Amino acid sequence: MKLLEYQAKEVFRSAGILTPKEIMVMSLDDAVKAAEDVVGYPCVVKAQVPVGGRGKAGGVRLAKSKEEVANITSKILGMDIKGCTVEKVLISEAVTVSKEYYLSVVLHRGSKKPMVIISPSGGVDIEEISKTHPEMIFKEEFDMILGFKDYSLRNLYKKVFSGQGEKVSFSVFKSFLEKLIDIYFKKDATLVEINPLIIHNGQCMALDAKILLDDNGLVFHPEFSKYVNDNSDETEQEKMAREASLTYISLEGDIACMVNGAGLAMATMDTITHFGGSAANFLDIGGSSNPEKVVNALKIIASNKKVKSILINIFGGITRCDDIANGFKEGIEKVKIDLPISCRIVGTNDQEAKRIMNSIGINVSVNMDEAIQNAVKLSKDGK
Amino acid sequence: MKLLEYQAKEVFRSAGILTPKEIMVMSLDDAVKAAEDVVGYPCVVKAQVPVGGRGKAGGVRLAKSKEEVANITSKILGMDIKGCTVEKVLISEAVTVSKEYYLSVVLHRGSKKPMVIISPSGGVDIEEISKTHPEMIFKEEFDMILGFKDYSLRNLYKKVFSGQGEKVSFSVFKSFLEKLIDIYFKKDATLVEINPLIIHNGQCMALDAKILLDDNGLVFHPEFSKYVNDNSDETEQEKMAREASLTYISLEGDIACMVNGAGLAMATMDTITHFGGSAANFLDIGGSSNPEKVVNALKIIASNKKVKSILINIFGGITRCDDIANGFKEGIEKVKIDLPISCRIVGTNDQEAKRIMNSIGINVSVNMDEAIQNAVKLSKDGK
Amino acid sequence: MSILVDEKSKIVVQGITGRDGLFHTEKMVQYGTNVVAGVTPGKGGQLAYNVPVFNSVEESVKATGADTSIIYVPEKFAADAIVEAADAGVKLIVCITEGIPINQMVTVQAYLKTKPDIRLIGPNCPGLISPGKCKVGILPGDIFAKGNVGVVSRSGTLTYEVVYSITSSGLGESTCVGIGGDPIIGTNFIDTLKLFNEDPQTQSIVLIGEIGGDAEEKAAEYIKKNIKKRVVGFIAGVTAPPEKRMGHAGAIISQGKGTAASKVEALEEVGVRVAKIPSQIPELLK
Amino acid sequence: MSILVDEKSKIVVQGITGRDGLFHTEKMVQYGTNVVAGVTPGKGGQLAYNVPVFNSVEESVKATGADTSIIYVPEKFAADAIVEAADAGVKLIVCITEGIPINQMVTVQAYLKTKPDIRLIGPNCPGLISPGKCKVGILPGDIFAKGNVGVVSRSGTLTYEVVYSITSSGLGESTCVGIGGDPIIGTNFIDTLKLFNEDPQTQSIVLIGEIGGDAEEKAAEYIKKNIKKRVVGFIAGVTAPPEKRMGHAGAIISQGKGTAASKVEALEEVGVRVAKIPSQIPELLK
Repeated sequence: MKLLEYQAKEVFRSAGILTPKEIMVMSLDDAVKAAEDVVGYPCVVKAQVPVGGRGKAGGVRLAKSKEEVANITSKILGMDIKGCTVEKVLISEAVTVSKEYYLSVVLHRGSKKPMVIISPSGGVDIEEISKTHPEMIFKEEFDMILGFKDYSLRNLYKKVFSGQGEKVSFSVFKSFLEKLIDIYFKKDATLVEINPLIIHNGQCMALDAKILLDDNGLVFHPEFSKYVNDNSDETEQEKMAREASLTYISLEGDIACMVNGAGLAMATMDTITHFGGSAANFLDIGGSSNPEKVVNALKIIASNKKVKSILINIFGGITRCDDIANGFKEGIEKVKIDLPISCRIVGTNDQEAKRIMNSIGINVSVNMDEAIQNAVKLSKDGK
Repeated sequence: MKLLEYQAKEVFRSAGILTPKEIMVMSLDDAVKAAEDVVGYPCVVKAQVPVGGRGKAGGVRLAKSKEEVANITSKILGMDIKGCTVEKVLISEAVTVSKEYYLSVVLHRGSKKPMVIISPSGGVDIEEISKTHPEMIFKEEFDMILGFKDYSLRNLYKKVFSGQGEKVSFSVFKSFLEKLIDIYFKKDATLVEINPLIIHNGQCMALDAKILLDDNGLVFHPEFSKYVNDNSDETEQEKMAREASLTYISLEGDIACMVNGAGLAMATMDTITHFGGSAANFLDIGGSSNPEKVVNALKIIASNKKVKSILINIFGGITRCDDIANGFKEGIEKVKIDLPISCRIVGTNDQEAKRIMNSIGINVSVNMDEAIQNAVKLSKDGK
Repeated sequence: MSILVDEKSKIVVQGITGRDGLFHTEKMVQYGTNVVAGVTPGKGGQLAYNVPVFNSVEESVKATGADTSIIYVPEKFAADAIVEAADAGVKLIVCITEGIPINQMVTVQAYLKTKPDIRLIGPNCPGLISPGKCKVGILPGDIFAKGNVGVVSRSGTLTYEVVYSITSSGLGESTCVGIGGDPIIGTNFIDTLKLFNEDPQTQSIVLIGEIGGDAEEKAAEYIKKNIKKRVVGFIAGVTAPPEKRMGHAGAIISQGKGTAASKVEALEEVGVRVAKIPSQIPELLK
Repeated sequence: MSILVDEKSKIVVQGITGRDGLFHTEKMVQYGTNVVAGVTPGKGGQLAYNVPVFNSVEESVKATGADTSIIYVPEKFAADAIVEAADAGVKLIVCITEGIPINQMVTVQAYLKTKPDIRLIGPNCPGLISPGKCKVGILPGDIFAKGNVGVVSRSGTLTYEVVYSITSSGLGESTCVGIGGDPIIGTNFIDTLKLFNEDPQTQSIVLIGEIGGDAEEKAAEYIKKNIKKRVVGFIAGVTAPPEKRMGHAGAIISQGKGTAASKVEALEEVGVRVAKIPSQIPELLK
């Protein structure tokens, strides 16, 4: 789960990390009130959306007066940024910036532990910098026994803060990093990112904030549940899937897929493409054999108006094929489906599944390629 | 450095550990006021001294009324417990105790990490229990990566809290342990001990508290400097030595020793005993060659009225023998010494040292046994 | 031969009395796996599908000499279960459980680093099987046949699909290892490739990867330097939308790796034959 | 032979530009020790007693191939200096510094456990010497003579006293190791006894202990099982007042061990000849 900037900054402030003075608002009136009563001028109006590139899309703008705040906020609220409608803006103090740094704590798969990434060349071009000037990017592994190693951190500090710009002491920098890693572990995050980080009166300050939370850890953090419905750039189907605890991703094609297991679901999409078709979605119904999940899955894929054919690809293991078939039968009875269906089921109890599917008029293949080629054909026949 | 009960409990309370309601007082009036205004009756009057066994010495007593508080406090204040005069008492709420547990976090040399020791048979006899019923003592290693291991802690919990008495939940117990270990590390302690620990309304409560601080860590903890003069059962010489940054321990004999290095100092004492004498002190002047230390050392050993002879045993390494001799010469000039002196100096620059010592009329031996036998003889001649 | 598990492996099932634990204990025993013990705290002394249950892994190891543990306990307790198994001295720990918080695994991995003799497979994996000898996991036993193809995969059902097509083509498997799909796993592609390379029964290797991370790219480097046997690959996700990005940090770390294209290219560059669709794998093995 | 250090050892001095570091670098070089580098952050490029100074241990190791580090940095930075040396890949780290907070050493020891090839001696120790070959520490070189007695000691000046009497008696030392007196140390009695047992030059061993802890008792057990050479012991503190107690916990852990009497008894029981006073040691060796 990705936290929006204002949410991440709430986490930052409770951990003692300095941010600009700022207020999240959802209306024009509140925006003006925030600027007038609390934040002052100049201030920055920042769209709160769960996608990157809002700056280039015009979602972050400086306002120098009441009129400008009103004018800019009215433009940003309701704006569409990469498919997300802006419903919230942050009215933020415009802080003097002498130099922009980049700083993040991120899970590093290779070393199996968090890593600190820091650069004296922060700002919107950091990814480009990392390619063209890799020597400007510094990395430091966090040690699970020692924490940060003093000797190593001192070297890092010298390299990063030796240039122009306002100075920060080593101990301030170190304690700032310790706060970040504390957030990382205590909140079960996989990324805590500040870009830009600035030095303000000798202190580190976060001008922006991004936190990615590990979904597996959310159960320990009820404090984030209030944000769940807030942070998604999801389609209608994706939202339905989340509520039904299914993993669904909307795609551009016209063959709806229902598969068990993420790897097999991806391989199914790849094979559809290989045979000239195009998948309408990624859908993993998971390892469970719960028929209700199948009913929900069917509802969701059928609600996509672009779909021309339905492909079912099940490899039973823990998943019992007859459970899937029963769920499908129940679903077909509840959801009116006008689309042609191609079905492949193999594995645990597949004979019983075949009998059930046949009973509702659906043929079952044991061969994945065959079923997929059929689904592709069906998707084109209708055109 | 050992914290007194009331000091350790202040640390406990800031860490969120439950203790009885209590107030430390230094006068009869304040004791009565504390009982009347805050603590209530019955209450316990507890002598605050840095030595064990105060209970058996009558330093902990229950008071049921204003009169009893006054009466008991007046007896305890000023009482001598193992050489310590009671100057402070704790007026403590008398909490109902259904069962006494023992709990400590202590440095374990063997495993090179802290260990938790816990017993359902807490109270004053815990050491006896550990000998006669070792199966009632449970130990749990703290892991520097994982912290407490859940599976192991659950086993411990089942064993310790399965008997009679008020119940505590596993999660309350675990979070209590985590607070203790937190104190242990954050305060640079080598021991955090609660005996007895009780369960009070489903919570763990510390009825008593003992914290030993690592002297090497005190530099990071200015919060304890206010206690330094407070917690010592030290003799006059020991106090002088502490103020001069020397390691001195008062003993019962009559040969004052000045030695460099703790091991050699102990071996010197042992050899004195071997040759029929008896050391008046342990004194390690350390590895430094600072002449001022030698002057101070001389002042301290000479201030002990029991001393009959002085033994100097120096093995120069980093310590330069001529520096020691110069310090000694300076000391002899400042401090009037009427005692016979036996001197052994060997090692770095020992020839120069010999010259200096000879110049003030002191013979220098190179043989430790010879010098010690001489010191023993001198200590007896005077009798 | 075969790798990691065989007819001599003695298995202890952690969480044996749970729904999944019990179901798969039955399947493993039916397959012929030597399941010697189960563990559920508080249920010591019971029998679960005729397997004796102990209160702790330590007790089970002392009583039965179990050397391999398989973990079916719920995600909240699974990381601790790995630690318990490691402390009890089993040599191979297979963690099936899905949904363990990543940073709990970060901590467990740091701990396992202090015990270099202990190998973890998973978490969030289907386990492993040496056909005809021993099945430790949830893989459907009947799709496997004893043979000479070593299979290693980050995926679950996709592995079954590939094995199904290998076995259907008349070939068989030496061992099939599902290493799991989580960002932080124990045994990785390289560890498994090394074992297959040294295993006389294994004549060729199938590596099944997917988008995300750079495990396949690293495996390719390793294959170039060390593997003498034929390796056939498949990467799922060629047509998948790009993985959700880990902020700028993700881009800085990955530097373009992690896509299916990058992985296919890396593998093909070192001579691995990469199948376009799973059904091509058997012919590439021949 | 000799153990741990010899004429081939390449020494890097951490904290070489400090007062103690510089003084003892001079003494070590004069003794003939192969001091190849020094480290003081920010002073790289300078020379200290003709030894090249580097900004980091890593740089010094890369430039000189140093395999042994000796640490003279102040107590506030010493634990970190041990970690830096370990990360830079030196194999032997000798920490002279006194006064490192105990729990910093607890953490460092847990870290070193993940690097089993690296050995730490100390902290709060005088270092070690293989007479005539190499001196790494603050021991006064002129009291030693090349010979066949291995000396291991928790103490500083007492070690000199014992060595002085050994050398005065006409014997000499193979290696003398001061393992340090802190509660938490790296190399212990048993580690050193093992090395002496395997060293052909060492014919007999002197073990110098003192009150506190149970290292001598454990050494006695080890001697009984493993050591074939003559061992002579001395325990300081027979007449010392009992150690300040670690609360009830101390008594529960020690169970009577830790006193000089307990140590002497444990050693004598396994055939170690224990001297009553240091000067008896040479005759017990003969």
